[in-house]
Amino acid sequence: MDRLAALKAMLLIRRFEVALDARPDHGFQLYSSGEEAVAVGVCAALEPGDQLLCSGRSIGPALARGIDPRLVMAELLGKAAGPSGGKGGRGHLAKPDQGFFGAHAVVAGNISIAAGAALAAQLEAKGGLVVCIFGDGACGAGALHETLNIAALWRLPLLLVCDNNGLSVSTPREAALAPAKLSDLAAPFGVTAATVDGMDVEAVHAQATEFAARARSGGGPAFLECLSQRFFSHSTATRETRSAETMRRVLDRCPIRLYADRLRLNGQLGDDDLTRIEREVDDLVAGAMAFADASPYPDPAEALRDVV
Amino acid sequence: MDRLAALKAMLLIRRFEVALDARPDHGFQLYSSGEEAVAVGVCAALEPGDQLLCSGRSIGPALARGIDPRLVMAELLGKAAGPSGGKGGRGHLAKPDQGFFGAHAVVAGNISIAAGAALAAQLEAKGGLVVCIFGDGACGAGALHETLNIAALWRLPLLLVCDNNGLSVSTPREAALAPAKLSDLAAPFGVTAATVDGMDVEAVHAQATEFAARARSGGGPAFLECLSQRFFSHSTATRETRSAETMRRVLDRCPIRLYADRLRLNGQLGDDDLTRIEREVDDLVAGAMAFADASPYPDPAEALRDVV
Amino acid sequence: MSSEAGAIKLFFREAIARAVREEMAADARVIVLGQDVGAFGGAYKEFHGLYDQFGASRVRDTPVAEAAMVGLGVGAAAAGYRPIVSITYMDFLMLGLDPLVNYAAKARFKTGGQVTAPVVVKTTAGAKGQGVAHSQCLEAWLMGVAGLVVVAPSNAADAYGLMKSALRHDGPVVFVDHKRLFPTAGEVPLAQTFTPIGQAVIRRPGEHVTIATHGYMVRVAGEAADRLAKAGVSCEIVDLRTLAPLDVATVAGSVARTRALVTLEEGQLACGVGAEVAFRVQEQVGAVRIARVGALPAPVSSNPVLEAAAIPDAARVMDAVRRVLDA
Amino acid sequence: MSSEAGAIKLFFREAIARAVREEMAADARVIVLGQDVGAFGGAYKEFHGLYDQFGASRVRDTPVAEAAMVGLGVGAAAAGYRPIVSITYMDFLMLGLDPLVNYAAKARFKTGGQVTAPVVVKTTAGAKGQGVAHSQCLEAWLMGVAGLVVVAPSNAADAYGLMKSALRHDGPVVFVDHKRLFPTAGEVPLAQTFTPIGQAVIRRPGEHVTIATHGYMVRVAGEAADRLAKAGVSCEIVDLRTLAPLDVATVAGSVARTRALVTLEEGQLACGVGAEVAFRVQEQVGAVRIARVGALPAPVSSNPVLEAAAIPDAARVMDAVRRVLDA
Ligand SMILES: Cc1ncc(C[n+]2csc(CCOP(=O)(O)OP(=O)(O)O)c2C)c(N)n1
Ligand SMILES: Cc1ncc(C[n+]2csc(CCOP(=O)(O)OP(=O)(O)O)c2C)c(N)n1
Ligand SMILES: [Mg+2]
Ligand SMILES: [Mg+2]
Repeated sequence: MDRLAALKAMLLIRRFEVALDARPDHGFQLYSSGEEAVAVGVCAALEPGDQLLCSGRSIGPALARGIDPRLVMAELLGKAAGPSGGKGGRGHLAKPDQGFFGAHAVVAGNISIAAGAALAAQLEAKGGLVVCIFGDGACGAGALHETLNIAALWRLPLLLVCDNNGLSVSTPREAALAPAKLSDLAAPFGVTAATVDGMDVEAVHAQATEFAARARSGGGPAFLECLSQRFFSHSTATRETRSAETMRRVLDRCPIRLYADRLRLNGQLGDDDLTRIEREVDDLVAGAMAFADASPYPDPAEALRDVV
Repeated sequence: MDRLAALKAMLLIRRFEVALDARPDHGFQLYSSGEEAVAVGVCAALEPGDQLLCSGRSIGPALARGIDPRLVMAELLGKAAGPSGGKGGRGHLAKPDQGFFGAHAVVAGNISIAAGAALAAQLEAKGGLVVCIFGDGACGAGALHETLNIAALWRLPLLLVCDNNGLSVSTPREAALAPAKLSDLAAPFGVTAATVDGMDVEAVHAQATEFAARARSGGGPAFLECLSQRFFSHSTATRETRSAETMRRVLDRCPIRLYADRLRLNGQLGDDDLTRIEREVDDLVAGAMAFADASPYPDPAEALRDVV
Repeated sequence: MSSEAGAIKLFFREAIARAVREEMAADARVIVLGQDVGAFGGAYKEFHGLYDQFGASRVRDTPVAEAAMVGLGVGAAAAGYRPIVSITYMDFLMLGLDPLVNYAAKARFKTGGQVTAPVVVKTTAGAKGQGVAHSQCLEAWLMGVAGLVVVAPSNAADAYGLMKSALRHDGPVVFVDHKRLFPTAGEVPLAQTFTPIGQAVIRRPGEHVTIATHGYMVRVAGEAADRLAKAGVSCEIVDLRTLAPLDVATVAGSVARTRALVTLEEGQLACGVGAEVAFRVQEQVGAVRIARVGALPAPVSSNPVLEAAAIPDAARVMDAVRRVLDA
Repeated sequence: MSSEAGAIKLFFREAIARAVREEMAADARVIVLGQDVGAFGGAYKEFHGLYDQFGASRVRDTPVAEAAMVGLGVGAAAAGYRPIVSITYMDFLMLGLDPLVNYAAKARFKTGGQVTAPVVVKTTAGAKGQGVAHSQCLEAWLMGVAGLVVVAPSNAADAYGLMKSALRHDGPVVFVDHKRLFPTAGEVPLAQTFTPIGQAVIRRPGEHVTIATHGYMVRVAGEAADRLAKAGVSCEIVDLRTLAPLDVATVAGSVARTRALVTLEEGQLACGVGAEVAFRVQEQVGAVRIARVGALPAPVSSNPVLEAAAIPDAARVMDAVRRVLDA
């Protein structure tokens, strides 16, 4: 993994969301801030031919997968220049020709679909891998069980990534899920699994890389749980339920700052580097916004196109 | 457990099915023969206030729960004297006022419903237990995962019994289910579990009794896998897929004969006892058939009764 | 805002909470299951206060597991309880259709009356910027399921009165509300009242055409009627309130006078509510001029332009009214 | 039995197997997923021989996990394959509606055409002694889902031709057959043929009344027509074949001549196929005499007496025909 690229990718997600949040016309949004290391660490383990699926919390995964921020911003703001012409919008971002199979806003709804894409990859036998990122909330759904079982039986090249931010809307993971670790869910099926610090992009990347290599070479599916933190409320339309004190503690452990500090300590990041990265990111975000602003809304006639 | 009663209960199931099978008007049926020890061992651990749910393979569970064979036969033959007036029929036997909440022919469809009944029992706080018997096939369904999780979180008085006869129609359990043992499925949720010899009625009973006591006293759900064998093809309308040689091996290990032999060896069953039991069972079966025969089919107007 | 005598102004969400609160107080068997229904009070605060009043044992947060949520509700109902299961959006009800349709709707029939399953599945239909998988109206599916009662209030009073009736009904009920209704407010009687299941109501009397509709679309119909009134066209609006069983008599009675019918629903037209209403009304009153209004035959995007294009608004209702009156 | 020139007599199940076999041979992306579809050959042997010919990699037995089965099929389709997912009975399709309706039916729209999901979900509807949760006809639900194609053959030739067309369609298709059709046989062309999606066919010409129906009920309509013919009543039978998109033109063309319509379906009437056909036909041809025939508004028991009472038979169709002709 290119360390500075990873740092930059995380910063891009963060600043992209800040810029989006400032827009009164964003409708409502689900942000990945705080969880950047999961998306970036996982995506750094992917190759161009791989496919990534994710949940409705999709800004981090889309950007980390390398989708042009201009396209992502246009789609999120409902503009015709989005890759889906603004029709998918939040929760349904997609750019499959660049390995981003897409987001799907039904919790756990994409887990079996990802397995289907993995089946296609297996049949195609080009070493392609499919990754599905979902939340802790999705782990209560039967889709996970059904998919783990079939993926194990068929040794599908599937990496299931649980971005466990400890909350499903207002419900703490402990109140919703009985297992001690969510990665324990894989064990009965003989699916290899691990739990890593999802605030540590290198830890995520290292484990994802190992699992990806294994799956690519026929070793079958894997389950990676990443312990992360959500920096904002569930969505911009949802009230925050955590106390101010909790929020202070949460925000105090920022995956971007943690990584920058570590790189600086190791002499891998100079002040110049950081300034450059910040400027590049700000340029990207400004460019994305300008691009989205320049694009019109779709023609109302699009409401009837691409249906059947 | 009253040993002779258990032996008799198993024999009743077997001979009931033989008699039913001889009827050209039975439509088609799913038999419990070979799996008598599971139903009888489990039901012997139940108390009157408990509730039993089962799958479409329901003759064994219904009779083992003590439902009058006359009622069961009438219902299976579609007669008005059945407890459901012949409207439920095969796959949907029910007599909840006697602790038989009922069969449900949707595979895995009753697992969460059983948990709901267990929730009711918990709220009622009278120490009632709910047991759900399902097949190995049901273990591939997400319903099991969702229910195990919630039952564990809420410590529901629920005993999940997997009657693992090694087949789902034609599909061997190994081809359909990745876990080494199906009872492993409970582990991630912290749900206590065991796998026992489902051909040994005492082994089933002992483990079921332990789990039942635990659940009754607030210890939460348990998962009991019973390794059994199906003596007939999936249903009377389904072709057998096992080879003649396999069938010989399967039929060679009869839970009734095994138990009778053991009891005889231990001096707990005399020849007289067996003769008496056989006679009683034959009387029950003959009485059941006569009762069913004496009952009319339901009035066609029943097609519109008890709908809403 | 002042209220009518004997009435109080409540938000739609408050009306639901009040109904549930009263029924929970009256009957210990009423419990609530759903995602974030506890301390959080529900996605639209429609369960606000219940957790504090009745505690975690009767107001239960569940995991995201719609199939088991409905299954648990149905099972507890069949065992004698009266659960409300909250399925946040109707799109997710698909995940719970097996226990609802294959078990609950058939339990009474298949057991010859031994078992009933008085569960209330409360769910939210309709579009409000949430996109293709969070905007659907699937009421019509449920109308085709024998054994289910389906209610769909259009205002706070009926949200209150239908929820109370639903919680006393001895079989499964699906209570369908709508995202755009939660911020609306309306007069609700101070005294406990029950909106009868199976009774439509004439929401606005009129002469020239009957608009039969339900849920949020009653408001859209009202807007269309207001605007048409200025052009001298008088619309009678029938609020169906219950979709199953359908109160055909009330609609037919209205159409017998107006001899013209516009059906209006937010969902898809094909095999929709309007198709059924149209057929059954004509069975009663003979051929009349009819038009259906519903969503375009396409998914509903979260995109503001495309969402607005897809779902019915007052202008489309007015067009339909003019079409039937010109016919 | 001798066959027409250029045709061969096949059982319904053989017709399906042949279509799948030809398409699998023509396109390596066609695969089969389902319970017991492998060596066992499917519940009705409708996949017989495919496992031997194409092997375990392309003909895959699955666990009993309808939700994931549909999800896998949909996902593989979105990734470029053309899976058939066999859902033994339509009742169990409920478990797989989320991936089918919330994803596959909307994939093309929501991605602006980037993704299509050419999956064929093959499932069996209808009553044949299997009881309340194994007898349902839910075609009408699917007709209300934009993005889905729904086909329902009534005979071997269309089972063959529609399956072939379904496997070439660039979006999700639900292929609905019927338990009682599997043991029937019919002429199927020797040459490869494709029954076009979206085209109904006049199965029997007649003068006095149009019976619009599909699937197994085409045979019931035929029986009624035979018996009515003896009484001098001439029925025209339109076999819808495709339910979505509905070929309204063919039905309307027939009704324009007969001026009388009986819709016939085995499923529930409320928001059913007949409601939609009736509305759309009258949009085209104006008011005509209409009756609907469908199941009683109740679950369908496995009980032979009650099942027969619940579902339409020739006698009920004849009654309906007489009713519209007397009207
Ligand atoms: C099947 C389904 N049920 C409910 C919802 C509503 N919902 C949207 S996001 C969400 C929380 C999911 O939590 P988690 O999976 O942990 O993801 P996070 O929001 O934390 O990223 C819920 C319940 C949904 N979209 N889909
Ligand atoms: C949801 C669902 N899918 C498929 C079926 C068809 N089916 C009926 S019984 C059965 C086999 C189930 O196997 P198992 O659970 O092991 O029970 P067994 O028949 O061995 O007792 C299947 C697939 C069904 N009834 N329900
Ligand atoms: Mg979360
Ligand atoms: Mg089995």
